[in-house]
Formats: sequence, structure tokens, C-alpha cells
Amino acid sequence: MGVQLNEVSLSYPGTGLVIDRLSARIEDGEFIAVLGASGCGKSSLLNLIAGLLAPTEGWLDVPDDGAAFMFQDSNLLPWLSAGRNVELALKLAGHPKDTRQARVDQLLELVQLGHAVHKKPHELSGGMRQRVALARALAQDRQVLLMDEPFAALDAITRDLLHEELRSLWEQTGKTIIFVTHNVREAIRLSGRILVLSSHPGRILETRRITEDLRRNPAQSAALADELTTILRKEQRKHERTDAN
Amino acid sequence: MGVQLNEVSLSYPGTGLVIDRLSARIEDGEFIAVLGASGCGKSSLLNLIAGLLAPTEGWLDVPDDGAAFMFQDSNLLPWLSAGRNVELALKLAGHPKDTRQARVDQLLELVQLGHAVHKKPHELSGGMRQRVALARALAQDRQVLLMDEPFAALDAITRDLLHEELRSLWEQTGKTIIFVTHNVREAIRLSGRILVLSSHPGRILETRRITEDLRRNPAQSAALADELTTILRKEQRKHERTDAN
Amino acid sequence: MSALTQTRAAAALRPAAVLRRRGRADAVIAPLITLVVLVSLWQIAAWASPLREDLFPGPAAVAAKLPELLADGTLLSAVGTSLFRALSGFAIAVLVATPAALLLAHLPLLRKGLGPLVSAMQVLPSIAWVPAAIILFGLSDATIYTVLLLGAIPSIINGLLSGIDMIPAQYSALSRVLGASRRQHIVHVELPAALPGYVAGLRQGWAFAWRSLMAAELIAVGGSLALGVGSLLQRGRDLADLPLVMLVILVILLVGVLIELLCFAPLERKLLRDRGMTRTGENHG
Amino acid sequence: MSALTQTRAAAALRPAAVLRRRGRADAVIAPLITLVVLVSLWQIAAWASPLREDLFPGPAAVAAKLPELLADGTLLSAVGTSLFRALSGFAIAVLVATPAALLLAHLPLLRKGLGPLVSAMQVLPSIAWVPAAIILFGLSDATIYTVLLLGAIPSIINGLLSGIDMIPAQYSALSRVLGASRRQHIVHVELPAALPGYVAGLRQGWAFAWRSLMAAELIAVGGSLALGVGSLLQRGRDLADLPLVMLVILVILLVGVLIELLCFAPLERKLLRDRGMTRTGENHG
Amino acid sequence: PAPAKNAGTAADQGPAATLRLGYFANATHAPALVADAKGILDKAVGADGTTLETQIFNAGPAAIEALNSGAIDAAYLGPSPALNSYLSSGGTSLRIIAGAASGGASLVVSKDITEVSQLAGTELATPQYGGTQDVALRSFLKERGLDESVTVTPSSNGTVPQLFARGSIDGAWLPEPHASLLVKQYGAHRLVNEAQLWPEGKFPTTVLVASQEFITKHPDTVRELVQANAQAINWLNTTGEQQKLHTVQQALAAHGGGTLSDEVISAALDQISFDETPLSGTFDTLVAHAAAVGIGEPGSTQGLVDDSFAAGEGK
Ligand SMILES: Nc1ncnc2c1ncn2[C@@H]1O[C@H](COP(=O)(O)OP(=O)(O)OP(=O)(O)O)[C@@H](O)[C@H]1O
Ligand SMILES: Nc1ncnc2c1ncn2[C@@H]1O[C@H](COP(=O)(O)OP(=O)(O)OP(=O)(O)O)[C@@H](O)[C@H]1O
Ligand SMILES: [Mg+2]
Ligand SMILES: [Mg+2]
Repeated sequence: MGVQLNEVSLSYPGTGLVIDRLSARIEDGEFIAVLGASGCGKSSLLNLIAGLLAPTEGWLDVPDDGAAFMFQDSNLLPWLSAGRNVELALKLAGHPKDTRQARVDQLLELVQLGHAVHKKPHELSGGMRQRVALARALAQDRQVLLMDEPFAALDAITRDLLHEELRSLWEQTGKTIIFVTHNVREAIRLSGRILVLSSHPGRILETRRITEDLRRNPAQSAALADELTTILRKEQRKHERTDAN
Repeated sequence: MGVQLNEVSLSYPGTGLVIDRLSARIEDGEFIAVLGASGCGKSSLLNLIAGLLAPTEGWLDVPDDGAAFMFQDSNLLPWLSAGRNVELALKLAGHPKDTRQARVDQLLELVQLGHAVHKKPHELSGGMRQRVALARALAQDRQVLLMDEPFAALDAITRDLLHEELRSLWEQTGKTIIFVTHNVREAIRLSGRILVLSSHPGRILETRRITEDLRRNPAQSAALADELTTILRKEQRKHERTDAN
Repeated sequence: MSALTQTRAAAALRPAAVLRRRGRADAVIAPLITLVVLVSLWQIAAWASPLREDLFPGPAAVAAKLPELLADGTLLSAVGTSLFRALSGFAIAVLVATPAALLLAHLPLLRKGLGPLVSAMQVLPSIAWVPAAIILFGLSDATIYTVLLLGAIPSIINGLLSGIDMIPAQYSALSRVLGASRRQHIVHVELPAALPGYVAGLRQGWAFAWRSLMAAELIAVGGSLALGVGSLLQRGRDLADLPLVMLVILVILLVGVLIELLCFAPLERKLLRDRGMTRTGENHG
Repeated sequence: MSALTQTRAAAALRPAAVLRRRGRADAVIAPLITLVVLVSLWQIAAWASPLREDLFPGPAAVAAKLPELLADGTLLSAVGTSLFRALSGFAIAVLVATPAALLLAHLPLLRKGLGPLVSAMQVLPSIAWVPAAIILFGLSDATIYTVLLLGAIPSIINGLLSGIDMIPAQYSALSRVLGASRRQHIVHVELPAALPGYVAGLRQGWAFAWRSLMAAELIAVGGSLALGVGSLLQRGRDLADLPLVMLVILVILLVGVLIELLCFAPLERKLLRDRGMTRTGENHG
Repeated sequence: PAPAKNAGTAADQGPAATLRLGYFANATHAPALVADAKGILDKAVGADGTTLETQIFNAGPAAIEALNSGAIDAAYLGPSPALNSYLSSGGTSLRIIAGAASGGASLVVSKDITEVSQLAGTELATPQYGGTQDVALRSFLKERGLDESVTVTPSSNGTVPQLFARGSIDGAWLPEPHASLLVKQYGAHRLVNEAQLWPEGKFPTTVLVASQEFITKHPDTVRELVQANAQAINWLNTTGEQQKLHTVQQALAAHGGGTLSDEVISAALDQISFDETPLSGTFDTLVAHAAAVGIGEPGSTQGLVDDSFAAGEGK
């Protein structure tokens, strides 16, 4: 039950073509990182997979029960406390009432927010909101998990902690995880495969498999990080040149 | 015309004490980075300096004309295009009408968004919105510039580019810049002094001066980064232990 | 650097319980002061005015009318009757209008077809319904409720619809992602998100309900239908009894102020506070 | 994996010009279909109903009334008169209510003192003002406008106030940071941010204006005051001329639908589209 | 230009520049309709250079309010609004300067009620609480001991036919043409003609009033108005049935009141007699009736009627 994209294109009325005949096959249980310049279409791609946007052309195949999605902005419901926001996801996923509170507490503990269950979103800091959103995405408990820059607003320490949690969750549950990040190192550290998107329009520029060996080897990781950064930089340069024309 | 905080405390009704008798003196023209765990009170501190919150105790002194502020969320006005959002800042800063358009174009070029002048915020990607907010903060042209995680949503390449722009802007204008970041390396790369905040409640845990020499020396920089990370990690541990009690 | 900065900062939003408590006291005292000021102005105007006393009765003349109306219980029972009709009618209107608005919001074609009609029905004066209601229901409370409902329902529908329209698209996306059924989306996301706009619509709906009731109560001034405030007002006009007219106006205003202070204002304040907003316009300078 | 997923995706929001164009056509056709359906139902009910024809006139009987009223120009001139009064009165009401609402929003004490009174004035039936207005202004258009304004202004004030209340606090913070003066804050931030709620308030205000006008037009049917639609309606009622009553109701509905379709709906659609929202309830499944 | 507290200090100022007259587009206001439509009024006041402005009202209260505010100078009205205004202003607001119509009010009931005694247990409507017909019905019932067993429902002229048609009420005490409308089109019949209850069968239905201020300032204009009223009434009383009907219907149509059938209007005109004497003697009785059924305060009608103008008409 992976995800398959076949010659998928997407254009917005004002913007034009954003994703151009993109094809990809993501196996069941894969952990995929998506890299790309700001505005290249990463969030749009996740929206397509989540079924929130329909492709202008092409087709895609996702599991019947959809995908859990952690949005780029935390998108918490402002009238619900942190705990209730997470609980809503559990409720809509069909969890019985009596087990929900315990699960909410557990999930918020996981993201280091056990003390903030009763806080409303406007009483939380930016990073805390993002963590509540993360807890909510985990509460959905779907086979496919889409995450849009899940750790962008977090400090290094909390981020490290959550990296570990996410890895072990993936190992235990065998979920298919697709996450967008701007942090090349983060991508190498977490994922099994990295997709690099080009911009204007978005296509797959590069695909890299990350083996356990490579991950464990600091020198090799650093080399790959440099390489990916160079690819991204080259892509950006190309655009500056085309823009100047 | 620096910023001075004297025994400043802040508490929120539901949360209690967030900043505890914090004193600091930021000289005119300094470039300060603020580090700290998620939820420790960094945004609250900037809000205090910007005059958006009043301290529960203590007092602070800021220049008469207030401070330019780039919010953690981009906080663009949704009914205005990217260009008009920036223009509004120029208008309210008293720029004459005939020079505004040129300045808007210049600022949006600076943040690599020359092509998106006419886009409404909802047509922009997360990183693009953040860059518009950055352009708007620069448009305000105040002596003090407060920035709350200005580059969090940006890819590494764009971030590098904007780092350079920000440095050269600071060198040219001699602004007092206070910026919050989660990226220790970013702090070392940009700032002249780093303040590390503790959490629950927020106090200044450490202050480090960054010299040009240190910045140029990769090994020394890396060492400092490690050291700061260790400090932050220790602080976090302490809390885990107190929480468990 | 200057002291000015500090005053600016001190004037900023201070998240302290003290302020909130002072606000509560103000909420009672300020309307009272307004009342005293308005009554004084009225008395002064009555003295200074060159108009005959029966054309511009002062507060004293109006107050003199009060014991008489209180003595025979007319006023109290009229207020009681009208208030009961208005509140129960309003409750029914809310119960009917809410699902209707949801239907319109979720069936685009239905909305395109009926939406303009609903807005048009809002502008139809209540008395227009009277002949039809009488033919259908005769001189019964059903007639009065019909006129009231036809006045209030379109307004509440429109209020809820515009509340729903203003819901950020991201909440709908969230609902989809969480796998909410349509019913769940409505209950857990749409209604709470639209609530502030909805309450604004309810306030207008209440006004429409009350005004339509006044019109409906002109159908019959007693007899088999209980006497309401609207009938009393008309009676004052019929008998050229301006003190009575004024008294009824004051009573209606009083009822309006009380409903606002006891229901809508606290409701709205709670909703906004839940969402981290304030109501009193203290948010700027 | 299944085809089902694909249909779900296809049903999602498709940002295509095609859809929008189809939407425009719908916006005209759907109300027309509604009209045809309603008229047919009415005709069937009239045939089936055991009521006498003068008590429940069918579309034919009402249509038969039309040529007569059109011939002597009564109907057209009455609609013209009322529409002119309503539109000009509404414009004045907006011009008065907007600054009043801003004052109330920015002076917390004033709002606490007068806010409940404004809400209470909304519930005061228009005819309550008639005696006072006539005594002050005699039988002039001023009287009619007074009644209309007192009906519409409180409603628009409340609409704008609740629009302002719902402005996210972060916009006010932005204004402060950008160094906006209070006037600049109002013009550049507060009013545009409150606009969707304000337009909802305007729609209700328009309804109040029109209904108050109908009440005011009952004062006089002719002479120095031109005949309006309200007078025509009252005449139909007085003489138990139900076809006339129905005809006037239809005319009022028509005016209401046209104002909605030509003014409010496009305005609201533009406002929402500017902010990346949609109006038609297409946002969920 | 609302009247001052102590109106009437100004003395005779000769003919008025304009005479602003209010009336209803209604069969009981036929003298006004005819006087206006046939130019009788124009001619009468025009001789002194006075211009005439007329104003059509829907109901008594608005006309009284207009008179009180000085927006009109004189009006054709039912006696009860005139009386109410006179009493509530302590006798300072207006005076009745002539009669216009009398008679033309009946208790019309459904076919199955043929005797007054059968009224017990019924529900009867009147056009307006405390109005002329309302008081008449209540005192009629009281005198016959029926006031406990009959429900009186004040509604409005326009609402009564619908109530009657669906059987919500058993009858109504109505003025013309509403009584005739019920008889001709809704199958009611006349059980009591109010004329039977009054000496000589005369009681006021429409009177001509003027504000006291206007009477004091412009007695000449008032006199001309009263004369025009008398001429119109004379015309109504001497003209053939058909022409009378035609003229009245046309005048009604001109003011938008012409939607009743010829049959109803002609029946209504039959019921009404037009008479320029103000029937001064009846007003105390009206007040007494009202007080007896508990509506309004007993008050003195002394000075309500000013028949000095009507008297001068004899020349
Ligand atoms: N309006 C509020 N009401 C109550 N508590 C609040 C409010 N705003 C912030 N807080 C609390 O104050 C603390 C500090 O918040 P702040 O936003 O300053 O953190 P931060 O350091 O910016 O964190 P982050 O890095 O996640 O953005 C948090 O614990 C938060 O819950
Ligand atoms: N609703 C919309 N209407 C028009 N254009 C849009 C819309 N949403 C996104 N775009 C455009 O599509 C492009 C891709 O946007 P997207 O949000 O997918 O970028 P992203 O890769 O997620 O960027 P970031 O890293 O900054 O979040 C951008 O150029 C943006 O301007
Ligand atoms: Mg994105
Ligand atoms: Mg923060």
C-alpha cells in the first residue's frame, strides 16, 4: 500500500505550472525525504498525495484510508485546547472514548508537552504549536504519514529528541512516511530515500538511497550533504540566470 | 540608542512567570542572537522590547521610534499582495509615494521574490511568505530590528544568501539587530553576541561574544557550537529531572 | 530613549486579572451612567422645548403613567407575554435556521437557487405575512409565531452562512485529512469555527424576531390573543397617548439592554476569549 | 489502493477557470429554476386549495392585477420612490454608522455605556419612532428618512463592531509595530480586516433599512409624500385585496433578489476570493 | 413648525397662504374626495389666494400626529381619534368644525346568527382598540348583558375579512365600506345597524377638524373650508346614484383606493348619510360610553365642537 504518482501535473490559476509530469513510486513502509528550494512545490506535492488538491493532469494512487498530514503551519483549531486538538484526531479516527484521554496524554508527553494539555493554541509558543500538530498527526494513525517541515520551529535539542522518536515509531509500525525538510542533514539522518525537486516547474531532479552504512559513517554523510547542497545550489543558479534573461 | 532591560519580569495569566527578573544591555549597533529551548520565552522577550507587551515588573528602555519586528509567523495582511504588504510598511514609515514602488521592487528582489509582487499571501508558499515578512521588516527602516526565527522556513541555499544580505545590511547601516534562532551555527555565523535563555522561567543562562577571528575559524566555531549545544542540552535535562519529581 | 516609550509600553495589553475585574464593574456602571445622562437630557429637553406637554412628555409625565399600568397588571403581563413569545419563537427560529443554513452551505446549487431568495425574504416587512398567516391559522398564537419565524429565520440563516463563508480553507482541509464525515466536519469544525459570525447573526436574528413580533401583535389587541407589548404600543398611538408610547418604548429598550447584557455580550466575550481575542476595542492604543 | 481514492481526489477543489465560469452561469440559472418551481407549486396549490380564489389567489389572478397597476404607473413610481429612498437612506446610514462603530470600538467606556443601547435600539420596532418623527419633522421625507435611519444604523454599527471584534490580535500588533497612527490603523488594517463581517452587517442593515422604510411609508399614501411600496402594501391589506398584497410581496422579493445578486453577493465573493476563500460551500466534499 | 405650548395667542392673521388638508382615500371620506376632485375646495379657498395642499392618510393616528406637528392644518377624521387627541391634550389640540358623514357602521355577522341573543359565546372583531366601533360594540354588549360572554377582538379593517372567511370570528362591528365588503363578498349579513341605536339615527362617522392654532389665525380660510365641505355634501346628496358612484370611485382610484368593486362601494354609500352638522350632542355620549366600558378617562368635550363656521354657512 505505497503511493504512486503517474505523470502528475499541477497548475494554479495565477501561478501556472508548479508540478510538471512528475512520476514516482513510493513503496509501502518507505521513509522518504523531499528536498527543494523554497516555493518549488513541495507542499503542493503533499497536498496532491493527501487528496486535498486534484492534479490538473495525470493520476495518482494512494491507500483507501487516505494519509495523515502534518501541515506546514500548525493549523490547530483555536477554540480547542492542545489536548482536545489531539483528541479530535483520535475521535475522528474512531478511537473509543475511554481510551482517548490516556492516548492524548501519551502523545503530548512524546512531544514534551505533557504540561500544556489544557493550553489554548494562542497560549502556546510557535514551537509548541508545531509539536501539538505533530502529536495530532501521529494520533491519526494511518499507514501513510505526510509531514511538511515538521521540525522547522524547534530548537536543536528538542529536534534531536523527536528525530529519535520518529525513527523508532517508523521502525515499530512500518508506516510509509513522506516528509519535507530544508535541512539536508535531517534528511540524511532520517530517511531511506531522498527526492530532490527542481523548481519552476517541479520535477524530480535527483533520487538518492540512504543506506544504514552511509548514515552511520559521518564522513560519508557529510560528503553526501555537501553533494546535495551543491545540486540544490546549481539548480538555484540556473534559475537566477534564466530570470536574468 | 541601544536597548536596556532592567529586572524585567513577565507572567501570563494561565502560564505564570515566563521571564524572571531579566536584565540586559544591548548597545547601539550590536548584532545579538537569542538562543533557547522551544517555549522558553524568546518571542515574549521580543514582544516586550517591541512594546507589544508590558512587563509585569521592572522597566525597559527602547528608542523613541520603537523597533522593526519580523514576527515568528509571517503575519501578512491577507487582502494585500506581497508588494502591497511591503508598501504598507513604507507608507506608514512615511516614505513619499513616488519612491515607494521602486523600493518595494528592490526589497522583494533582495529576498528573491521579484516575480511574486502581485501574489496574495494565500498564493505563496510558506517560505515565500516568510521572505515577504522579512522584506517588510527591512522596509520599516528603524534603528532597532527584531527578528523572530527569520529563516526557519527557508532552504539552505536561500538562507545562505539572505545571511549574507543581512550581514551586509548590518555593516552598512549599523542597525541594532536582535534575532531569535534555533540554529546555533546561524547564531555564530551572524551575531556579535549570543544570549542563551533558560526556561521556566526565562533568565539569561550564558552570554558569549563572537569575534571575527572565531567566526573565520571553522574549528573554533564548531567547538563553540558544540559547547552551546551542550549547555542547552544540560538545561533541558535539568527540566526533565524536575518534571519527573 | 525616553519616558514616552515606557508609557507606551505600559498602555499595552496587560494580561492581568485586575483589568478584567475592573472591566466587569464598568460593564454595569457605564450603562447606568448612560441611563442617568440620557434621562437628564430628556428632562431638560422637555422643559426647554416649546412643544405642548402632550406632544413631548417629560420623564415625569411618563413615570406618572407607570403606577396605573403596573396596578392592573397590564404592563407586566404584556411584557411577560411578548418576552415568552419572542424567546420561544427565537429558539424555534434558531433550531430551524441552523440546519437550513448548513444545507445551503453544503449544497452549492441549492444555495445558488435559494440564497438570494433568503436574502430577499429578509427585506420583506413582517406585516406582509399577516394576511396569509391569518388565513392559515386564524387568531391563534400560530399566526403570531409564523410572522415571527418568517422574520427571524432568514436573518439567522444569513448570519450563519456568512460565518461559514469566513472559515479559513485550512480548517476544511484539516477535516478532510482527519477523515471527518460530513456530519463530523459540521459538528466539530464548521459550527465552532463559524460561531463568532453566527452569534453576530443571532443578535440580528433576535432583533428581527422581536420586531416581527411587535408587528404580529398588531393583528389583534386582546380578545382571544393575549395582549403583548406591540399591542400596547399601538394602543398608545391609537389613543394619542404619547406618555404610554414612550413608556412602551422604554420598556422595549430595557428588555433589549437586558438581553444584550445578560445573553449576547457574555456569550460573545466568552467565544472571543476562547480564541485569544478581546471584545472591547482595547486592542489598539 | 482503489479507484475510489481517485474519485475523491477529483472531487476536491480544482483551481480551474472552467469551474468558475460554470459557477457564474449557475448563479443566474439556479434562481430562475427556483422561480419557475415556486410559481408552479403556487399554481398547483391554488388549484388544489379549498380556499376561495380571493383568499388564495393563484399566479394567474395576481398577474391579472399587474397590467392595471402598470397602466396608471402606480406600481413603477411606487417602486422607484421606495428604491430611491431605501438606497439613499442606506447610503446615509452607512456613512453615519461606520464612524460611530469605529468610535465605539476605540473608546471602551463609550462602548460599555452605549453598546447595549445600540443593540436595544435594534429591537425597537420602527413604528415606535413614527410619532416622534412626525412631531419633529412633520410630513416630509425627513420623517421617512428618520424612521429608516433609526432602523438601519444600529444594525450596521453592530455588524461592523462584531467584524472588528473578530480581527485577529496579531494584525493590531502589526499596526503598532509599523508605527501606524490610529487613523492609519483604522484605514489600512481595521476596516479591511473587518470587511467580510462588515458586509454581512451591511446586508442585515439593508434589510432593516428596507423594512423600516415600509413601516414609515404607512404614515401617508399620497400628497406631499410620494406613494411608496409600503403604502401600496398597506392599501392591499386594508381593502382585503389579496392579489394586490401578493403582487407587492413579489415586487419586494424581486427587488431584494436583484439587490442581493447585483450588490451583496458579488461584493462578498470578491472579498472572500481576495482572501483565498470561497463562498459557495464547495469547500467540503 | 410645531405648535407652541400656549397656542392661540396670535390673533386673526387673515386668509392663510396655504391650507393643508388631510383625508383618507375611503368611502366615508366622500365629501373630501368630491370637494377635492371636483375643484370645489380649490375654488373656495382660492378666492382669497390660498393654495390648497392635500395629504392622503392611511389611519387616524398618523393624521392626528401630523395635525399636532403642524404638518397639516385640517383633516377629515373619525370622531374617536379627534376625541382622543382633544382629551389627551387637555382641550388644546384641535376642534371639530363641521360634520362630514354619519351612519354607516354595522354589526355584520355570519348567516347562522339571526338574533342578538345568539351572540353569546361568539367572538366579534372591531377595527381598532378604543376606536368608535370598538366602544360602540362594547357598550352595546354591556347594555344587553352580553359583555361577559362575547370576546371582543380589536383587529384592523384589513384583517377582519380574512378572519371572518376562515371562521376565526363570528362577526364584526365595522364602518363602511368594510361592513358592506363583508356582506357582499364574504357572505355576512347585517345584524345591527348602528344608526338604530342613536336618536334620529345619526351619529358621526367622519368629522372635519382643524388645529386650534389655525382656527385662531385664519378663521376666514376655515370658513371657506367648511363651506366647501357643505357644497360637496350637497352635491353628494343631490346627485344621482350612478354619477355619485362613478365620481367617488374615480377619486378613490386617483388616490389608489379604488380596488373595491362598484357593488361594495355603492352599498357602502347607501349606508352612509352625508351631513355637515357636527352632531355636537353625540360626543358626550361617546365619551360616556367609553368610560362605561373602561376605555379612557371620562373628560369634558366642552369646546370640542366649534359650529360657528357651520352656522355661517346658512347664508
Ligand atoms: N498569550 C499567552 N497566554 C499564556 N501563556 C502564553 C501566552 N503566550 C505565550 N505563553 C507561554 O509563554 C511561554 C513562552 O512563550 P514564547 O512564545 O515566548 O516562547 P518561545 O521561546 O518563543 O518559543 P518557540 O521557540 O517555540 O517559539 C510558553 O510556555 C507559552 O506557553
Ligand atoms: N493557491 C495558490 N494559488 C496560486 N499559486 C499558488 C497557490 N499555492 C501555491 N502556489 C504557488 O505554487 C508554488 C509552490 O508552492 P508550495 O507551497 O508548494 O511551495 P513549497 O515547495 O512548499 O515552498 P516552501 O518551502 O517555501 O514551503 C509557489 O510558487 C506558490 O507561489
Ligand atoms: Mg511548503
Ligand atoms: Mg517563539
